[in-house]
Amino acid sequence: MNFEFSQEQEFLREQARDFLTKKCSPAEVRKVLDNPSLSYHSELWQQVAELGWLGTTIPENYGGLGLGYLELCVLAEEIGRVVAPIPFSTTVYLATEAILLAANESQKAQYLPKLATGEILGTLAFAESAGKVSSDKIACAVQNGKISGSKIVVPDGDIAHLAVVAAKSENQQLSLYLVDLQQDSIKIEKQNTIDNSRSFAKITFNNAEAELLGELGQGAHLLAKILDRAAVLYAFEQVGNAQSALDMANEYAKKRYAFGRQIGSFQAIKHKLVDMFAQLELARSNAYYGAWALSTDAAELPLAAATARVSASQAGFICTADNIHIHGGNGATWEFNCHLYYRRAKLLALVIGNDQEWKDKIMDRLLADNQEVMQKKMLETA
Amino acid sequence: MNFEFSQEQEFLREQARDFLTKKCSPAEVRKVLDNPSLSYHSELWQQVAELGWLGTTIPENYGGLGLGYLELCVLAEEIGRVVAPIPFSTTVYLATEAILLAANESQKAQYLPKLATGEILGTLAFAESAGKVSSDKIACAVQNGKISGSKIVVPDGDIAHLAVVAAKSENQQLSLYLVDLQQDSIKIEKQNTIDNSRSFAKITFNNAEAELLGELGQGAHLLAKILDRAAVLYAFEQVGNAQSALDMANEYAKKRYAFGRQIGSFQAIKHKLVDMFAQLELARSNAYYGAWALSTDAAELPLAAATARVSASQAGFICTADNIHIHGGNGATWEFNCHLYYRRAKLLALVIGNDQEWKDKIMDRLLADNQEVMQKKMLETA
Amino acid sequence: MNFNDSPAEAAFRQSVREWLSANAPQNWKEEFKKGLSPALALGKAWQAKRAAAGWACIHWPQKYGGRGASLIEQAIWEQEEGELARLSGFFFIGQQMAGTTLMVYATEEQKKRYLPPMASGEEVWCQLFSEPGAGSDLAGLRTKAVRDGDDWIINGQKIWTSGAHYSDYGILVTRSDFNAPKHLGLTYFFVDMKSPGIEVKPIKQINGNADFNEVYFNDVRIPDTQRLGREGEGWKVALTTLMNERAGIGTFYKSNFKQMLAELGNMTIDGKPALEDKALRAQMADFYVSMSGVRNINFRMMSDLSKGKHSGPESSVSKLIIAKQQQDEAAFMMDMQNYAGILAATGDDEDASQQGYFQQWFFSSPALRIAGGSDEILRNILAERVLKLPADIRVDKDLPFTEIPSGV
Amino acid sequence: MNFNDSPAEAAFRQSVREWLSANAPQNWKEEFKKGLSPALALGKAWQAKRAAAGWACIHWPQKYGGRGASLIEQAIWEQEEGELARLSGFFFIGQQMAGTTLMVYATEEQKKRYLPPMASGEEVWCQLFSEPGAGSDLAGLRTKAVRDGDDWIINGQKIWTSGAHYSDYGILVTRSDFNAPKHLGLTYFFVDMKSPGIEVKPIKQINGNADFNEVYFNDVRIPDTQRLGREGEGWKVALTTLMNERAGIGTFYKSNFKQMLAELGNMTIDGKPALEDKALRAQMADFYVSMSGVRNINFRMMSDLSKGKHSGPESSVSKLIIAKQQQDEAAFMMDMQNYAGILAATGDDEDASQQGYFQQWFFSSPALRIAGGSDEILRNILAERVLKLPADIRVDKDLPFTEIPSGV
Repeated sequence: MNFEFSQEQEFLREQARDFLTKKCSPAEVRKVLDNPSLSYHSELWQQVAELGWLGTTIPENYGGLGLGYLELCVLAEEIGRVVAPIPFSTTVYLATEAILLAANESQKAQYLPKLATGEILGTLAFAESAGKVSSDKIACAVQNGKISGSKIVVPDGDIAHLAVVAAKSENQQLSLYLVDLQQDSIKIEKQNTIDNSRSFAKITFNNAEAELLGELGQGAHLLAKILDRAAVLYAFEQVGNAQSALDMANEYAKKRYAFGRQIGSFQAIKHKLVDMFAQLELARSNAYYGAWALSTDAAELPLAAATARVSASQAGFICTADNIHIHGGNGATWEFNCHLYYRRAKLLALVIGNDQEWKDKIMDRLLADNQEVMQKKMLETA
Repeated sequence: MNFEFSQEQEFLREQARDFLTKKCSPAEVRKVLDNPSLSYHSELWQQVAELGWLGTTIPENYGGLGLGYLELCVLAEEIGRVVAPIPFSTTVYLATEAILLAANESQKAQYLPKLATGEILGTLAFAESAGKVSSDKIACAVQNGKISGSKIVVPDGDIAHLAVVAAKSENQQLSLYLVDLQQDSIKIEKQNTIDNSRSFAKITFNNAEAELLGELGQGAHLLAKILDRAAVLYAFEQVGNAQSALDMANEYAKKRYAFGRQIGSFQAIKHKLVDMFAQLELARSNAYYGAWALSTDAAELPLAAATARVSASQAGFICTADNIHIHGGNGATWEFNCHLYYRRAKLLALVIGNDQEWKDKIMDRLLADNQEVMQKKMLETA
Repeated sequence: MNFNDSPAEAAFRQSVREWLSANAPQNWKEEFKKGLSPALALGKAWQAKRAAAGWACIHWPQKYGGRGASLIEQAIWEQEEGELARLSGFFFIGQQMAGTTLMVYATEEQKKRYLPPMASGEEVWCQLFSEPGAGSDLAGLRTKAVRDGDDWIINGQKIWTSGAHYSDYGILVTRSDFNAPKHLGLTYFFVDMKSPGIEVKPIKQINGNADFNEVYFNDVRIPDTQRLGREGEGWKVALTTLMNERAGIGTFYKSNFKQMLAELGNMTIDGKPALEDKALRAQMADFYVSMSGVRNINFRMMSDLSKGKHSGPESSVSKLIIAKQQQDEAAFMMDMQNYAGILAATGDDEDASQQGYFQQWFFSSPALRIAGGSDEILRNILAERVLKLPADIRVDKDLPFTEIPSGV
Repeated sequence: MNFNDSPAEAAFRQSVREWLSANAPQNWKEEFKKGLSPALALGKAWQAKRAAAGWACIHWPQKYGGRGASLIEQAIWEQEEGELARLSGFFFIGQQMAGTTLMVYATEEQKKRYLPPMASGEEVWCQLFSEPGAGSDLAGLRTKAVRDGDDWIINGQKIWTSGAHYSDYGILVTRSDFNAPKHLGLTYFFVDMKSPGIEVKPIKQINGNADFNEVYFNDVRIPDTQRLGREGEGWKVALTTLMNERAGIGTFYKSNFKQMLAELGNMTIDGKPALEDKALRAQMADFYVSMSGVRNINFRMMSDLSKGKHSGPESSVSKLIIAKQQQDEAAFMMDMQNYAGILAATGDDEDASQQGYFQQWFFSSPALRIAGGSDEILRNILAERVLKLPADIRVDKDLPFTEIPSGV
């Protein structure tokens, strides 16, 4: 029984934390947040690429580090902790994972080395309107290798070179396509969001070249798999983000005095901090289980991923909202850093679908065909 | 604008409170709770009947007091406050109201005077199994004026003389029937419940005489109307019960010392008491609105009743559960009185259907045909 | 129990309606949105018109610019006025906080000088209370007042001052004695905001607005005649002001239920109307129950006013419940918008729903849980004043101010 | 990160399995339900068998009746033992609380005398700590110990003592000096429960059971040789005991999620399977997420044990979350049963679902939010030990005990 990261992984964490603490202070995050013309922090991004992190799970023969998912979870948590204003999650958890999962050999050879170095950035484009994404709501369609339609809220859509796009094939089934975003037949409009330290765009395809990714008609299936994997990785980012908010609140509660006492000596504040901590402990532990399932490609992954995601989103909202609250009036100012975590928490909680969708997945998966096996594993051991 | 009870009503409250405080101490409640052979407190019941309360809303020409619903709300709150172990709600809010609403003149003349004096007790029998009651789940049926089938969890079913029963008519539509429970063809079995200071029974009809109440096929409609009215009255009982639990917790928090201080001086306890109070204030105010709607037979009644009920059930659980909690280990003993309120709160929250049903009704009613008018009234003024 | 006006109330309501329908400005909303200057000009014009006709500060005595009306008449005015209240929003803090305090502590001469132009909007007032180190614990303030002949010299910093940049006067609490116990060393003034040494800086909030200011005092002179209450008794005066802040605060906070219902009415979930989704309905019913409870608490307050009673601290329940609910409602609605919930749409983004209405609330609501008494302060007030529970242990009460631990 | 045993752990698990499969009693559950005497007899027989084969208190040194096994081996035993643990439940408090305290404070001679029969279940121990006036504030206890030659004479009352009526010995904290400050006037003993002057009375709980007792002491004599720790240092000894109570308390608390799922699987709502109802699913998913989090916290604790580390106060999170959740789960399930949720069915009422399983939890769970540290005490512990936040202000710390306000 070993439910912790290994010494090597902890060493990687230390390195990552040292690096990010130094290079990605809140002031650096604000450089992107406060400047509408910036989509990401290019200097930080270049350094991250140089460290090889973009290729963490890409095999060495494609120019990656050839490490496992546990290492990527460690990095995700640290990136979440500093609210990094870079397209890491998009190109790594979404695009690279989609290609690792579904691409043919020539596609892998073509894209993975470039994704590993950051020479190209990838994204995943699926949502087209408010509400739940479902096959019947997707209007983007491919005819004769050309895609038309539009996608909204595409993460880093304005800076990515390559998009994995969910679209209807000629047979009306959902499939995934690889689309080079540097085509004249594509219109890209940056969208204003609740967290402009990250970048999102609306992308309109007007008969643009598109290349099938994975088998025809397997789009819904592949998308679910990609999102399950990403859910675990995002959960670590969310846990890192929530942890920073808790740490910040905790520190402030000790530093700030009212009525001649540290505000953290009042039970109203002490116990609120404990409730934040408790939610975060649940989220962290659920994320660990997700990491185990992801790293071993266990049958439990779909359930573990959905659980990790819902837990992380809940903890993220509680920790970041109450961090503002514990900072009192100051917390509600632009000057204090509390809002950086609050924005990011909500962004992360929506970027691959809301809690309601993932809760529904939890129940579907608990009650699925493999009900008995799964329930035995997940419930008996509890 | 007058959103309070009148001086006369407050005087009635004072009288009722004096009387019930004297005659219905927790020790009296326990006489019924602790004795499986007792279904109610007969001495208290007789006195309540003598005060005329059973006929509060029965017109004087049928032997009642001919008062309004507001007076009945006042009494309901006071009865809830002392967790009275008597069949008041059953015979008054359910049976009497059903007859006032739906009976023909000869039925009224036959039953109301006896209900007013307590010479006979009435009840309402509708649930047949766990879960939501709906027309298609009701198997009790009437053929040629004879009813067969069984009802569970009938309040005071073992002591009532007369039941209003929801059953299928020969045309397969739901109708209401009056059934004299003193027939040999009826089997009555007392059921053990979470609050044995009140009495419930399973009733099996085996071709028993049944008399139509109201129009044929109007059962579902009438039942909904009866339950809406009862919801307001029960809400006042629930508010009274919750208020007692809050008062008890508040008093204990001042009396009990730990760490050299009144436990009510710790914010963990202070603020918990405030949260109980806040929920109770919401519930009380929602109940007042329900009382206004009931007393004026306003179009808002269905929505106001559902709102009052859900609010009262929520406050009831929070106040009575946290009252136990604030009493610490003592609260979990049979000897302390906390559990009397906790039992009763859950009983009242289920006896005319769970929160989930009533929440659904809130939404149905908010979104109903008269949407615009209702929304304007209920939302614009908010 | 009824919602009808008494005959006198009905007559009063009728006269309000008649005056409003004859005099209320039309189509003011567009103009109002164009920025501070045009909005303030609109507001001043309307307030002047109200005052001229005796409809400003109607609960105030006539000699100070009011109408001598009752509390319930005040409430009836507010009901009838409706959205027009926004036009008078610039004057609210002055009238509610400064006005009521001057009424108790100013000289007759001062009242006659300052109250009528405050009522008519000719002079705008602000409130200089909170400091960076003194929020919930207001009495911990450190802005220093030193006596100098017939004047006082003020140095320090205030924060969260609404409208400081367009105010003519401000009410100000200072510390005049750093060696006295906390609550005994304070002195209260009103100050001309144009005095030399006052500097006003806007504070940007997380919702992007700058509704508040920091106000710096550098050797600002205030004549002793502008002291309200005695030297060292500023806390007592401040309590008069604060009581007026808290009274009725509950009624300012509204659920966004109506807006939620409207937006959800246009949404689908799994191909069916969103409002048929049972999970959504359960959540919405919860919101409705509590917002309806708050509305009905407000009716009970109105009922008290109708009997001439001031509302008690009970009304804080409404603020406690709704401020948090506004945050939860916003988060819930963004969840319902799902991916599109990320879009903020301060621009003209057609994919963002309702032009980012709930996103705006998501960022405004955290401040509402603090303003006018944080959740925790309100719980303490309700616990101590309504439930009569013991006060918190005070370690700072009897110490000389300089010896109170402050972490600095 | 993996869930596999190390080779040594796997070998140990194998040997546990082999022994259990050869020796575990069969069909004991029926007999166990028949009442205290047969259940206790079963428990003693099984515990004796375990001890004889070296499987009792396996983390204890061999010379005291244990096996000298590691913490993770202890945990492996518990996993393999499964439901059989109920048979050893009678001895748990003695072994966990009294045993570990004797291990630190008893003489070698006493350890050799008392620990082996405690391990083997031959002698049962109970814990005499809480008092009617001293629960969360245990150090406020008032049971009086007066020195009399080589003995102490004890007077007072204890409460919440599990198993007092079938125990042979008890650990006892008393106040030997009422003039010393609260924590400095306590003295700790173990006592023969058959001593003259001890009277045990069962306490009926709101769930109808009587799992606990009140224990009255009337001039009970205890030889000074049965003192553990020095006179006046009883608090220090008690902390040793309490640390053992709190370590791993989280693992005792389990969600009823599995039972809920099973029962809901047989229900319908509006004619469709209840588990398709979206409101129900949303609530169940919330329960699942937190119960799954608690399970995974426990895995992390196990992982610590596997490395030879004791679990820290972090594990209190599990208890804090689950105790309240059990109450909410019970209330929710009764709601789902709707009208039938009223039925308690301690009899054979076929209309009551699962023989009143959740009704029983509805009445048991409030006590679980108190036992072993109330929600509030756990929050204080987590705040102070894990988050390093300041302790509450203590008004009772340095006063002579008799001068501490007690409301009496």
